[in-house]
Amino acid sequence: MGLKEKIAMRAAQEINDGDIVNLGIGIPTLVADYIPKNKSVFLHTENGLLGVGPTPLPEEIDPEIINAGKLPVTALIGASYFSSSESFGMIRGGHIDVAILGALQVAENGDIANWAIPGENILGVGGAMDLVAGAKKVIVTTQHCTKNGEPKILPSCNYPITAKGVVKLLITEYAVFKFENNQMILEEILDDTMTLQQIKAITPANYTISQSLKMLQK
Amino acid sequence: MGLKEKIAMRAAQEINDGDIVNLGIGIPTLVADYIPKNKSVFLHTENGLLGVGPTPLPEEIDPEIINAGKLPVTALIGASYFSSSESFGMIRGGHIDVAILGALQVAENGDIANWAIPGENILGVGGAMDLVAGAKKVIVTTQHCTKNGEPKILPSCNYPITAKGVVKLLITEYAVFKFENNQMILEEILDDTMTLQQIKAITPANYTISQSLKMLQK
Amino acid sequence: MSKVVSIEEALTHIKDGDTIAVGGFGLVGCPIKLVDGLSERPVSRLTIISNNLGEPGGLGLGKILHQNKISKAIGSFFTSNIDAVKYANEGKLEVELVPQGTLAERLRAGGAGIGGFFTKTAAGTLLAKGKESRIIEGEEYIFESPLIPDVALIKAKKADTYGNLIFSKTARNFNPDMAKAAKITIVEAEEIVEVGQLNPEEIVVPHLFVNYVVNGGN
Amino acid sequence: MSKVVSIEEALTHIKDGDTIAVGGFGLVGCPIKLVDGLSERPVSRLTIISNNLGEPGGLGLGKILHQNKISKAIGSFFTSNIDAVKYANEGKLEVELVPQGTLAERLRAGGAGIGGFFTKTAAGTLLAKGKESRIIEGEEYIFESPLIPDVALIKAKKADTYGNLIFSKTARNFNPDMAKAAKITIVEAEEIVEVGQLNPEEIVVPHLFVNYVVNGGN
Repeated sequence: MGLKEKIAMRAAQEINDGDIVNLGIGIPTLVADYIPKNKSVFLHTENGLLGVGPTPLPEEIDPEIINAGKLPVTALIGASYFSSSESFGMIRGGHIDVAILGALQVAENGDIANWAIPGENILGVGGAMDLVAGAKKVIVTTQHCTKNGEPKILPSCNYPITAKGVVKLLITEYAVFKFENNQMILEEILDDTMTLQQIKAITPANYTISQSLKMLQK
Repeated sequence: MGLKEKIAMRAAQEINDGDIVNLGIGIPTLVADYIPKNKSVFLHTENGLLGVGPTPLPEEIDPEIINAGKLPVTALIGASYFSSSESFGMIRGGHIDVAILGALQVAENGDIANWAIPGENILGVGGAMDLVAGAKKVIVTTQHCTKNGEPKILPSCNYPITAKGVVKLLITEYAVFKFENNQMILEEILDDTMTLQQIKAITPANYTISQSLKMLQK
Repeated sequence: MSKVVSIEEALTHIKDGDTIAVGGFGLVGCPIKLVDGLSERPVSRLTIISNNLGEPGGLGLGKILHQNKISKAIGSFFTSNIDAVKYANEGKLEVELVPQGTLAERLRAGGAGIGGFFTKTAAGTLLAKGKESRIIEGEEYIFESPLIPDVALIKAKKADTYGNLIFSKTARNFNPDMAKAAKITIVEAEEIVEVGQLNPEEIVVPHLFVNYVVNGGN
Repeated sequence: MSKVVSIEEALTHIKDGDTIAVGGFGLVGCPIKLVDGLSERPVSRLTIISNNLGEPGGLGLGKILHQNKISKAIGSFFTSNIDAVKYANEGKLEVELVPQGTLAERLRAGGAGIGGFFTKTAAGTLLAKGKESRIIEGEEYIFESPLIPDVALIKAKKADTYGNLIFSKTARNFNPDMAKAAKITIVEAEEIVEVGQLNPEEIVVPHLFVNYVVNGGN
């Protein structure tokens, strides 16, 4: 299993029976594959479908059923279609239980930056700001550091933020952090080759360590 | 023909081919009977139906098709049903061409009072305020005076108003008044037994007389 | 995962002092069996959000009113039930009168996560008293707040076991807006069908807005 | 009274400097034939309201962009078309970036006569710059204004000759909101049917929002 799949698998554990879930592009998309089959989970895509099913076989693609990443998907039994204002009414109105999305940066106060890079012309935001402001629980799935090894989990974001203080859970290939009562808390270590010191070294954000810290069983 | 039918017949002449029309309770309801058959006119009722048809025969009543007066109606071919927020979105958003409704009082500045009586507990407003604020053209149909002979067309309303300055046309059994550029203008006399002086005597509002004043042909 | 429960079980979610939205325009689209069930529950000090407060003779919500379970009513037209008028005049019922379209839009705002909105409806009238006013594009608007009921009692034509809903004709009215606005939505369906029986394009209220479905029969 | 016209005739209603809303999420639900028709019209200085601005290779609105007919774009995600990025970076295209849900809601407000609304989306971010902010129930909201395009170009699955519309799957997206918001709405329907062929309960956009219908075929 790759790092991304590992993160997605851990994120899937956060989903409860009956949840309405919106999955972003990238790692979050992979989460769908790891939702236990005994749970009824309903995937929402903000372009107007509740009840997203798996990717179709090439010969079964319906060009008018796409997800927010503009990729072909399917609609499960019990699904419904609706307009953009209806769809974002669901999001803004707190009817989405869990939104899982990626991030460029996450700050210790729960700020998230995932839409713009300083110095570049800002030309795309999509539904990210609506989702993080509206979903009941925002989970960020991301690799712990950038491709160049730079930290992404910071005391404060230096990229333009998507919303203030909305992240509830942050899942990387190494660790799970919870955000609660204005505190960032290390809850789990997901990589048994990593020590607390090693995680601290790549995580400039200030966080406490949970008294019930979980370590991956070898 | 009764006075009410006469007023309704005159009001029907204001309706153009293709118009979306909302008819209030009382005289406005009668207007439907006088719309020329060669015009395509679509009646909207704010409880959620576009394409209101005639009153059904007793044996053809569908209890789930009613108008804003809670009376049974029918739905014509091409009709559609929608929720209250959709229906009032149509009204508020200016998608209703003509709203015809009754009034307790109309003022020379186009104010209308048609929902509350001073000194009585105010317990009903319905869709009146939405309609007069949102429809493109507000036409008031009313008897010229109250049952007790008191004037209803006044310099200013002393009943609580429904909206400020929204009336475009006022049709009574005696006359038609237009409201334009902050002026109230007598446009037509609908009763050939009435002189200008007699109309003035029962109309305390200040109005000018149109240079093209129309009199009913005997 | 079926949301179908008994009327009794569904109504245990209503507590003393709750704000309950009840669908319907008059009795059309009113969930009569849920209202009847409510009359058998030992709850008090309810605030009811409903266009009307039952009809004369104790029909619909009139029954609950007679039991002195309602302390406040938010709606647009209470004059059609003389009992409601009597209770209000005797000071036994607090009334918040809201224009019908503003009522629908405040519910819609509650469901869609809108913090408040500006409408021309009621500007300059008694119903604007105490409300913020603002000139937008040269016209006067007033500020209105969202309504978020604790519970909504909804009438639907058909529900599937997930809680997807369709409605019948003008019995749709306030039901979709209330279903979306409330924290807990209980649906009285004339017919309960299997998931997959409703066309995904025709579902008016997707299941994520619905918590419980009861069988109301015809 | 049929609203069916040719593409050429419908597009004569677009004038230099107009604001044009164009349906679709990517190319799904985009009225490609109307957009192609627009590329043959001698119009300039258009403001386009659309989630995206075409796709790479000059598809959809990309064609109009290449003709230098677009001076401003209002939408949520332009990064998917590198040509749009290039034009913006070269200063040939003014961009107003709006979160996807706020875009949908601003259109919905335009259609429903709402003077403006408060949303949590984008509060505290770069996209809130210059916008009124307000604390409601302890959370920060920002004020957003309605969008009222001069013309909307809409894609529907079926239209009847009155202009009642239904849509197909996730091709619905922004189309209903834009149809309701615009002063003039032009619909490209895959199929045009006789009045009465669409079920009154299933009509998504009632005909009062539609001005012209053109046959787009499949």
